[in-house]
Amino acid sequence: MTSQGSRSSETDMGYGPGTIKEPGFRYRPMGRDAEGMELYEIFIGPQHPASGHMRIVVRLDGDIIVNADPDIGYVHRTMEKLSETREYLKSIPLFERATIIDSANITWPYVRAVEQMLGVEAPLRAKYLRTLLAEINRISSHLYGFGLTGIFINHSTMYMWSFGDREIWVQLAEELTGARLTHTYIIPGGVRRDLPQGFKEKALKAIRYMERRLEDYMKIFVYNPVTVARFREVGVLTKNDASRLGIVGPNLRASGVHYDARIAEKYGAYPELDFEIPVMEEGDSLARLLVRIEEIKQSMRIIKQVLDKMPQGPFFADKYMRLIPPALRKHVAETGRIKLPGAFIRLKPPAGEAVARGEMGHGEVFYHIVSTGDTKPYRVRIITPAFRNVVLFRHLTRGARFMDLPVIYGSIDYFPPEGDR
Amino acid sequence: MSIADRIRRNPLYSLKMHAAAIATGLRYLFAKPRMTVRYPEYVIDLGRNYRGMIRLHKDKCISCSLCAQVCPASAMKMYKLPGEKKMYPGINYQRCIFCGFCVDICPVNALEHTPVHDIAEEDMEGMIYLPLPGRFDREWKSPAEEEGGRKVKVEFDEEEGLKHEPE
Amino acid sequence: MDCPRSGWIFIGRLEESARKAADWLVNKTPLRSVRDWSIAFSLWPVHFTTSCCGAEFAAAANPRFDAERFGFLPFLSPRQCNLLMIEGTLTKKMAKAARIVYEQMPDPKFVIAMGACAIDGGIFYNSYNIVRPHEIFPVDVFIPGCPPRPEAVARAIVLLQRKIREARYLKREKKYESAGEVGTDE
Amino acid sequence: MPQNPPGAVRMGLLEDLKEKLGDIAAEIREEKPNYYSVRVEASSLVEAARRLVEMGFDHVASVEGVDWIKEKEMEVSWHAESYEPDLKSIIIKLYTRVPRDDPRVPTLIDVWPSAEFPERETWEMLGVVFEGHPDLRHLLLPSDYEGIPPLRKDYRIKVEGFIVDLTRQQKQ
Repeated sequence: MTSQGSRSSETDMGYGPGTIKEPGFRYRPMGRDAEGMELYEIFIGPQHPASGHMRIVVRLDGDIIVNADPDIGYVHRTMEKLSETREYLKSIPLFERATIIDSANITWPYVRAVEQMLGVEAPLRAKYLRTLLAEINRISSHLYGFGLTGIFINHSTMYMWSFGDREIWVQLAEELTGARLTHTYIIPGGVRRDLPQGFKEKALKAIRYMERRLEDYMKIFVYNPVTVARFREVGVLTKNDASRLGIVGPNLRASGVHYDARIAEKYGAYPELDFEIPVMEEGDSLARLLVRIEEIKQSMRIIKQVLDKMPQGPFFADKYMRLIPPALRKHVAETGRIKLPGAFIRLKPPAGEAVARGEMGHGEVFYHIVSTGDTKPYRVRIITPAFRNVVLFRHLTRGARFMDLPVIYGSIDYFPPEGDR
Repeated sequence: MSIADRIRRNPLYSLKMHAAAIATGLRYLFAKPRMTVRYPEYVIDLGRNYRGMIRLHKDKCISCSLCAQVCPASAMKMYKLPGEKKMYPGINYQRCIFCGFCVDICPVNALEHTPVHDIAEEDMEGMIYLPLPGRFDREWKSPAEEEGGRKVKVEFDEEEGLKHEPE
Repeated sequence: MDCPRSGWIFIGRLEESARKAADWLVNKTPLRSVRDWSIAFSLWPVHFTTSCCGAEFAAAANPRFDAERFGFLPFLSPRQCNLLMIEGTLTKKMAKAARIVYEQMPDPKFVIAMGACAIDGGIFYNSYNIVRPHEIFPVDVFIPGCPPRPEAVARAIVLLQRKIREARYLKREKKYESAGEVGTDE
Repeated sequence: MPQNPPGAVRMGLLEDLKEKLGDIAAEIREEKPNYYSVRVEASSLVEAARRLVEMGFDHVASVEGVDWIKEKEMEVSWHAESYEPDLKSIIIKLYTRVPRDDPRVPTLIDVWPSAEFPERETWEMLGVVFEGHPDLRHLLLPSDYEGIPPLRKDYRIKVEGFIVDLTRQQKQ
């Protein structure tokens, strides 16, 4: 077997039309293993229905995967570097683009870290509103994952259903924030908009609809014997491995580890709410699906509680509200939409550092911000759940059948733009 | 024993679950209308809260340049045009990310969102909106609506999820 | 046409003249309009997601917006597709793949650049790892927004259909025809 | 399914850390509530990491570098966390500072397997060489990338101003 370093430089392609020399370059013999079996190397992606925006270099012995090497970076947009050239507020839309399907959850820990450094705390109502949007996002993120899992194993019904039902949650988020996916809703000091009129009724209708639909999902997809045959005991991740590899999110909880950053960090309105962290012991692909289904149910439970308990009061910190001229303050009260004070462009946290974690739909996101007392951060480190889970491609596929690769990919819910940042 | 194990071990139970999956699919095959919006004929009414294309009220603008400073994508810039004393913001939709910070930071509400977001262009140059009359300060209208599309309102429904009712 | 006398296209080598005859026939108005009509309603995009706008692209294909009404069906192999959607940021690494996908597609082929990142970099305008798609292949329709709404994707399809029906796609810019010289590295 | 266990937080962790790591650590601090930092010399990183694993911090959330260009130093840090019920809200930053011209630290992937990809990324983005890492090749950037590692502070990217003067352009 050639060394991996030389392999990648050999097969790298230029831009011009004459560069595709070998028509069969995606499928070529690699040599023989110890027993004389031929090994093959297959490049899956980045243009492949079951690869997403990444490439997986798979080495095959017959039908069995010897090694799968995730080749990521196809969506690397250099967020960490760009955030060093932008003010603190401007980095919120930037980081949001890592996971636009889950944008509230990925920016919330960043905002919490900045708030920690600035010494601001969001008012209680803002915390509830953040929780509300975060849970709506979590549901739509899980449904997105379901749809992709469905299409990976050619179950188009699941794709159509979950993407159709995801629209309901996207629509809810749109009514709350004014944008379908990139909400930029959570800002230091609070949120940008108050709860609109009649939101509760809409949300309750959506929850009742979704509860009924989840039963149908179970029948047509999750407990469909075809799915069970393909997902059960495929890609088993043991509890010990999950912990040592630092796996996060539903993938971790499907392996029997009871860990959720919402509980560990106690942020937002979560300490006041009653919900469960679904945990399963099997650790296989089916368990990962079931944990997600259960999380959707728990998220709906949280949304109900948040809407019931929603406290009255301001949705933006008093410290910044005072900087807004009185005429605009009246405007904010009337429209329920925030007016940012001009000083917001140059937020200046004191020198120091802060860390924050948050639970996204895909798992735990980690931020580390280093400030030198400037208006721009000196260094922002983001570790997204997808980046932490990317090791699973190597770990879970070894020894699996080639046909199981889409199943494993789908079940770990890897989202390449998030992994590459 | 979990349901998945039962499906694997008990062929009769597996058959039952197969039948349940097919029955569920069939039920929706004949179910009443879906949530589709037939787009160019029907346009979703995005409402005033939507963060769509941005328009400028030039008479209100005080040229404070806060909107250009807060823009994360450097899409909004202050343009000094020949023959004008003050600078006015202009927007570059090649870059605009519709975060709405410029609208939220404007101290005199000179910028506002319009509920139009279904824009596509054939050339790039047409996407830079300078603060000229009829450009950045124009009243936006959805192109589908201009071509005669009817507006529909989105409603949540327990049975169908989303309903789109023509106004 | 490199025939010495343009009126005599049926004379010469049989293959050559057959090709020219076919070209001549196909480009005559009645047949061309039938061809353009059929192209316009069979725009098949490649299953190739460059970045996060793919989420809205997928939403455009979902039951609510149902882009299949336009004959717009994401398909797996570039050899059978005629539309390349650049869904969001095109990084340097991905640009190579995009270029290869584009070359594998049969003519006539179209490109839609979706999202601000695919036009001028969007929020990543000063990133060191992005490529602007219009620098490496001719882009027919641009969709602003980050991400654009699924309706905007439908709008782009309608615009592209119109462009095809009016046969405006035949006049390609010369700079992209000699594709071998086009690179993305500065 | 188990209910959420009560949010028990380990008390007196600073003392525990000092007892366990006091002989090799240069500095142990509580930066923020539940956030501790342990500074060691590059040579004793592996030992410190081993002792942290014994305490229950069995994986890392992040490996990163900060380029302190003025001090001519590169800070390389590992943020360890744990899934143990009483340690789960705690993050420990194990870090060291090495010269910026030739940043070399031992790899910790034998102790923390989860550090593999982040260490590879840190090598790529900041040019920190993790000695003993088996797989230091490009991860996110194109495999033929050459030049200054992009996250170093001397790698500059352009920033645009926000004023466009069209009057002057026309005169020219």
